[in-house]
Amino acid sequence: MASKPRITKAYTLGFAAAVTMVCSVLLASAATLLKDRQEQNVQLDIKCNILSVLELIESKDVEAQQAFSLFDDNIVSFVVDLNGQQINDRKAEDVDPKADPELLPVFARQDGFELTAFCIPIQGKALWSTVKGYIALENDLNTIKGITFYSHGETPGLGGEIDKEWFTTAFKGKTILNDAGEIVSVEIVKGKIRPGESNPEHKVDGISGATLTTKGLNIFIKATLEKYEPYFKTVRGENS
Amino acid sequence: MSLLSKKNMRFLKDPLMDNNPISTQVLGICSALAVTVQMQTAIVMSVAVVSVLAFSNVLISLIRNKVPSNIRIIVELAIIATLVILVDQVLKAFLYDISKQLSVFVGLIITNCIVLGRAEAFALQNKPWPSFLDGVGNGLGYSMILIVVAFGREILGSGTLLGFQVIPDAAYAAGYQNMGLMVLAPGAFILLGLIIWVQRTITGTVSD
Amino acid sequence: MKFLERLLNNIDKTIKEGPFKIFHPMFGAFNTMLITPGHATSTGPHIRDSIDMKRFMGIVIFALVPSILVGSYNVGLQAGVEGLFAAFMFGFLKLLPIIVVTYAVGLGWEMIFGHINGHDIHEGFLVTGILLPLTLPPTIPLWQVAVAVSFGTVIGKEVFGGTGMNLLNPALTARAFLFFTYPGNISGDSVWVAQDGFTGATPLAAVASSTGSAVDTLNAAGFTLNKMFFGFNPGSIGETSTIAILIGAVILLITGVASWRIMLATVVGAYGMALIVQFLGADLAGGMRTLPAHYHLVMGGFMFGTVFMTTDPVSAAGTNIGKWIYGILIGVMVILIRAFNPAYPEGMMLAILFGNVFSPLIDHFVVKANIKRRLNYGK
Amino acid sequence: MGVFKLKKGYDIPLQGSAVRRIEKVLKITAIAVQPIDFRGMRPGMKVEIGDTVKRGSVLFVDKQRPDIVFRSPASGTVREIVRGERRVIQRVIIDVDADSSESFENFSKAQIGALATDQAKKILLNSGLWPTLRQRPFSRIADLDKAPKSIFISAVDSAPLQAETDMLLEGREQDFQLGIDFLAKLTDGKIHLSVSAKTEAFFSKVEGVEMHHFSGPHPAGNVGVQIHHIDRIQASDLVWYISPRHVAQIGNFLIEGEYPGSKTYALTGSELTNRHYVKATEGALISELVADPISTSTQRVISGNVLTGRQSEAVGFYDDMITVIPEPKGRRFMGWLQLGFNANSFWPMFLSKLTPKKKLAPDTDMNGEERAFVSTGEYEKLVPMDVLPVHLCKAVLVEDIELMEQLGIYEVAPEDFALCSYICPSKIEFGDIIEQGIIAMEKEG
Repeated sequence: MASKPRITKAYTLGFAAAVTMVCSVLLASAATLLKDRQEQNVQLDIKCNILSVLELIESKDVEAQQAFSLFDDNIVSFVVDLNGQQINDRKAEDVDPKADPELLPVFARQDGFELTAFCIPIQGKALWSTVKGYIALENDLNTIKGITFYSHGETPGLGGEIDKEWFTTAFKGKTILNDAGEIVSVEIVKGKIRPGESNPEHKVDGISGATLTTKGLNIFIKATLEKYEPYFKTVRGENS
Repeated sequence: MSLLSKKNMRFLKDPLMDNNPISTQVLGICSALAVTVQMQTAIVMSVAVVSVLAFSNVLISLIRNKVPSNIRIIVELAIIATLVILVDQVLKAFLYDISKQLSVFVGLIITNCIVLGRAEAFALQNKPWPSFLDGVGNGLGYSMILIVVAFGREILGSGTLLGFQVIPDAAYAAGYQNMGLMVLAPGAFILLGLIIWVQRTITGTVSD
Repeated sequence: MKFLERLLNNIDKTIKEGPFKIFHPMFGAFNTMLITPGHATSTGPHIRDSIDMKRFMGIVIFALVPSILVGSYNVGLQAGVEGLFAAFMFGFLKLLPIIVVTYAVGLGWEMIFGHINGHDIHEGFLVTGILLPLTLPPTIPLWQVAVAVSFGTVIGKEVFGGTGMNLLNPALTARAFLFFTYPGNISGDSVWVAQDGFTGATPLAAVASSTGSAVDTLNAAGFTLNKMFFGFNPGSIGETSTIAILIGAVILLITGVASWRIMLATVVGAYGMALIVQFLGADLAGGMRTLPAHYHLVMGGFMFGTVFMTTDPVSAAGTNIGKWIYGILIGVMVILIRAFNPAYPEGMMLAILFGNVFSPLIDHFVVKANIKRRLNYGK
Repeated sequence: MGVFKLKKGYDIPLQGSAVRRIEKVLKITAIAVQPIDFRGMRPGMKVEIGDTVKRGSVLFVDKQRPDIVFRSPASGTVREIVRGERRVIQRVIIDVDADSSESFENFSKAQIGALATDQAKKILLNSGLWPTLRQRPFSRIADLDKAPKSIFISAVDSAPLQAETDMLLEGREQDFQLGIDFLAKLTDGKIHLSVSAKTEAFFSKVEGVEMHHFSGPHPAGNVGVQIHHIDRIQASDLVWYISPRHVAQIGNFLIEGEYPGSKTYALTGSELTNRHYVKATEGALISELVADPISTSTQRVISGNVLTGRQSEAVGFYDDMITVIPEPKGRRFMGWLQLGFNANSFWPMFLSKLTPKKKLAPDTDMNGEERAFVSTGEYEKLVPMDVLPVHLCKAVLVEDIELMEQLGIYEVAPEDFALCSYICPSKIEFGDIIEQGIIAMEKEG
């Protein structure tokens, strides 16, 4: 049995210093050693979401290597401003929409030399929480290719249904422009689309009991699309 | 004295039933509510808590005769916090999806009363090996409840277990629905309450 | 009569022991319902009031009859059934299975716990078993009703130690369970009309999701004050018809079963709060905050909750002053939930459960005040 | 002098009040003196079977306080000493024969006026009439060594079918005044006499008391209710109370120098056809007082009133009425569904409420079974005191001594809660619970 050390001020200070030292060294080395892997995980998560909404992968469970190479081979990313001008000194992955609301990241799918689809991040307030997701458009920048919501805190069973496949697949093929070429976005209706409802191409079946969540989605999807519209216009001009 | 003597085994077994930290002492229920929507997160959380508890107990037991008592608590906290942050870092590096779902709750192991409670109540007075067993025992007691609650919540709330669908599609086709309440925090409260009710009915103990 | 008495006594003896023991609580309830227990007093008071719990609860059920009748008719009406009787029968046949399931499942649990704790089935369930179905939409799947009743009886009541010890109203506990567990079947627009493919929003939901003037929204949807007062709009089976509920209220108040203090306090609390919200909300954009105060009283489950749920003597405050505070608290809460919580336009259920939780505390303070007054006497 | 108009309470409309006529019962062959009339008292017997006793002979004493003696109200031979559970003595039965009396010192009005407190106390103890004085808290025989704050006398007849005080005291104004003069010697405080509109005239000339007027439904006549309104009991307070009839008995004893063994009773209850007052020996057997034939299998014979009385063969020490009501005739088909033209009920749930003046003849059926407590708020309407009956009872049930004290257990007696038990749909025995609380308080000291 070790005898109890005599407790002096110096001993106490020394002991505290020693414990602090040991802990800091441990933490610092762990952080350094694991840093790469952690960053890679964060990137992988973002990239898998983008890949899946652009239909390059079927599910989000893919090997990291595969995802990264798919992303590098097939996706070009860039940042545009509110006037549709490309900004060269920023990387799309690093843009924080909160900090820089006038920087708009774009992830485009490249098949050969063609940009065949465009993916943009969407986020906004719904009923309880901020919903985050991506929306992808075909290269006509009118037809929706896919939509995904990866983070939200809506009521399970009601608003929470927005991340379910039955809901997101309903967006596919809907268009965001009216005949005059103006942005009308898509509207999630209350309940089901009734037969004979006007402009069904802009409407999506709603979620029963989640009127307020979907109202939030309607608002921020449209707002986001409107922000990108100057850029989309230039692309549509090039394509046509 | 052998390492797994009767006395030592008691340190391991007691906290499982008779003196369970959650259901008998009602400690650490905050995280029990948050991480039990799915079995997977509950299991990972359990492993995290068991390892933090076991190693913090061992480390604190090792220095129990060296540590000046006036800075005792802060030293214990420093050790626990270091261990928790290590666990958090490892999860972020190797189990990113789950660490995202566990979010702040791994960090909150630091404030889980069970950990500091065992350090104060046990590790400071006992040798490293019994402290280790006590840590593992309490961690397992906590884990047991966590996993039982998660089992109920996942199967009732999502119809799955460890992510695999166990309620057949035929049931859904016949009109069965998942219980949305089980995905919400009150679902955990209710299951926890039932567990405590049943356990206390069996053991017949009512603590104040 | 003697024959019946002998017969029942014999059955009682046979069933008390042996394999059918578990049915004894159930039989006991039937036995005393059929003929009175007939026990004589042993000490003073040598005479007792003719009232018993069966009569007490029977009166509540009697007071629910108008709501059952009008509610059933309205279910038929909303589904587009023509004719007074046809519409009533249509609705009644929707309601009946819900009631049957509620009673069957609930009495099953009561029987099990009666067996464990050694008492007869208590009369309280007779009321719970009819209150719950009336707070549900006509399209509710029966298996969900069964799950909810199990929850309401076991978690809402037996966990607390059984009838009389429960903190929360068991019928409302069951409804809240359904509301949070299977929200798709008890909220939204498609559940209120018992006809596939047809939808109809409740007036409250219509107002909650509108941004314009609430009255305009209601008028546009065809919900006039009159219509809502008589109860010809989508909603839970028993809650739509304010007039039918008020007839029940009169029965409860005349017979003294329910506390007029609670009812009045709830209405005063809600009306007052609604006036404040309306006053403050006049310049806010639209929705619930522009709804005139008296509209709140006829919309949604407010009146049904006020008359039949807040007044449940077990879960309400027990002291007279406590009843005022309890009622006002519920009234204020229901308007706050309706006006400021976008997700649950129907605030009554949550407001009452909230009141239930606080009633022991309210009573505690009233008792403390009594103690203080007693100590200060003569000073 | 105070006027108290009480609103809370309830008068059960019962058939069977006694007509105002007193008859003398000539033939009393036996009497019973019942130690169980005195709550909490354990008797020490002073006679054996076969002993002959005179009117005024000591039968037994209080074992704990042997100064308190109990005397025989008639002369005769001890026939039987009836013991109940655990050999507790329940009754002493005496065969009555020709009257002969022990003699005591007698006093004139002037002599009474000149008595010192200690003298007065000794005289009363020796007389065998000390047990007529009871005390609150706890409603038991008054303590010997502690002077009361004041003495309360209730001459308000509010209990169901209650014997009317002026009939019981007919022609005894002088005895009553002497009794008051004597009681004044026992306390430095006031003597409070409560009267109702009906009894006011009889007591109009009484001197030396503070007179109070009470009106309102039962339990306005309960002395506990009156104490609460006149001079509330607070911590460590002690008050005495005594019935007007006993005051007159004390006065009679002092002037005659003999134990006053005769007493007036009211014969009431729907089962009796001859309902009037009788003058007979204290402790007389009920069967000898009542002219009607009585069958205890179909009729309930109660010494006292229907709310607080006790099933008994003889009239109790503190009781001055007999109530005979029917026992239940069997189980009734769907009893809870009856329309109830003849249902006795406080609740407006029966059609009998439409004829509130109609007198009813209820039997002793419980009309239900015990159920969980439901706080309907009606109990509060029956207790005209600033006391929360439901919460007080709950405090007793959880054995929270401090809370019971705070909620007023010292001020109440089981009789004050009899109406709560009467109206309770859950058939809860409020009186028993209060009694349990009082016993717990006594043990606590």
